[in-house]
Amino acid sequence: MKHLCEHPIALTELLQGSDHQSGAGLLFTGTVRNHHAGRAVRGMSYTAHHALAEAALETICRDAETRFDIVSCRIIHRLGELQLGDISVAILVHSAHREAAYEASRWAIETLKQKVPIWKQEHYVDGADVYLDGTTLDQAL
Amino acid sequence: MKHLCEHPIALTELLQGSDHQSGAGLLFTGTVRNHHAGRAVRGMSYTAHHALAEAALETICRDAETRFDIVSCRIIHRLGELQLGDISVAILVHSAHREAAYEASRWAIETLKQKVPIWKQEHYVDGADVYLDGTTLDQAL
Amino acid sequence: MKLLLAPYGPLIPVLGTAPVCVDTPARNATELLDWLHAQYPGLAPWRQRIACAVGDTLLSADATLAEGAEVALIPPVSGG
Amino acid sequence: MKLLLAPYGPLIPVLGTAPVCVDTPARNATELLDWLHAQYPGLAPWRQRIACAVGDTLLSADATLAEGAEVALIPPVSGG
Repeated sequence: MKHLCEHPIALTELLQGSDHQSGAGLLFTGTVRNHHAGRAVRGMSYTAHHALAEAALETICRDAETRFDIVSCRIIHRLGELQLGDISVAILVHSAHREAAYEASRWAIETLKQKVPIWKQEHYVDGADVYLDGTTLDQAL
Repeated sequence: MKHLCEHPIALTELLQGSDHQSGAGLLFTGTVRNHHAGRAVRGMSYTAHHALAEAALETICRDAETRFDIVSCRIIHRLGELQLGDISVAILVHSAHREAAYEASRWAIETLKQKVPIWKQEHYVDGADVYLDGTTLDQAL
Repeated sequence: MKLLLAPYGPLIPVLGTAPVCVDTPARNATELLDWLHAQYPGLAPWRQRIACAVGDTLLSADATLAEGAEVALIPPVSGG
Repeated sequence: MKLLLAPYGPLIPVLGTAPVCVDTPARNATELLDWLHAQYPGLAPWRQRIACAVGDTLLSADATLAEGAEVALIPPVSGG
């Protein structure tokens, strides 16, 4: 798996490898929060359609590199059981100029949320487990 | 020194400390590029008016936390001699929602470039050393 | 026709975990979903919100289904 | 009045490194800069682009200067 991982996301590894072409780096991380819509959260599960999610994430990275004036886009999404403060997704963009990095990073996370077959189930402190309502794929019937 | 440092910026340290309130993290890094305006760069020196730069960077962090719906803003700027690929500046923003993190991060780097008494001198492969033309402070006479 | 369904995310509590074996008169993806909605009233919140996939290909509305195919049922996504 | 000037960034190659001791009739920040521009033609690119500071305070145009003050000369900034 290139974009999906079952273990904690290693930011240090992701950030390694200096890139002499690029002048700007932008790392977005999504983290499990301790509250959602007023309810206290104790953890989160992420599941995926592995083949489709890998392909969709790869497409987002390559599209980002085409649409924006960036050098590279990498995305890692974690699956499995996450604790509070754990990182669920990391998006790293490198570019020569910072404007493009901000635009590409923002586009990548928005697109990920709309296109990638991954599901989040929140576990509340009160014991309830709730799948959050998501975004319907364009291909839905 | 809180915001200025003379040694390589330790991103791992900066990123440590999970924050259970925040759902989004955004780390911007500026890196010494191998080219500028068509000339091959071999390195860069950064100097500062230490007292004014520390105060200006602290003001930017606190202003970012007031202007945007974020949990925290941290900025570290490196001084001294930098090699290609070295990180010159790191800005880390945490927020509950990602929109505010992107806005605050972008505002912080733009404001830093306009307000903080730090100077960049580029060292070119051809041997020349050039101070880049910068942004005049509002208080200039 | 016999199919093996693989529900994902919030569809698992409604349909069960994969493989869910069904015997259906449906011949394509649209008919399969219509048939499923009739069989499982619990799917009502996902009317016109489920995509179908075989392997790593999302199916178009009129994509025909083969006997014994494994069909993934993809509800609205919520990654990030 | 004697002042100790501390040039920063691109002003160093023009004025030298701190402390640059000067004896000037200037009484405030504006007059100091006018006087410096007259003394150092190499400062021409920075006409109306230099801020003055004493300690960690940026000076206003009419801020009076004290004998022996250390005045930082802050050209356009280029951090990041």
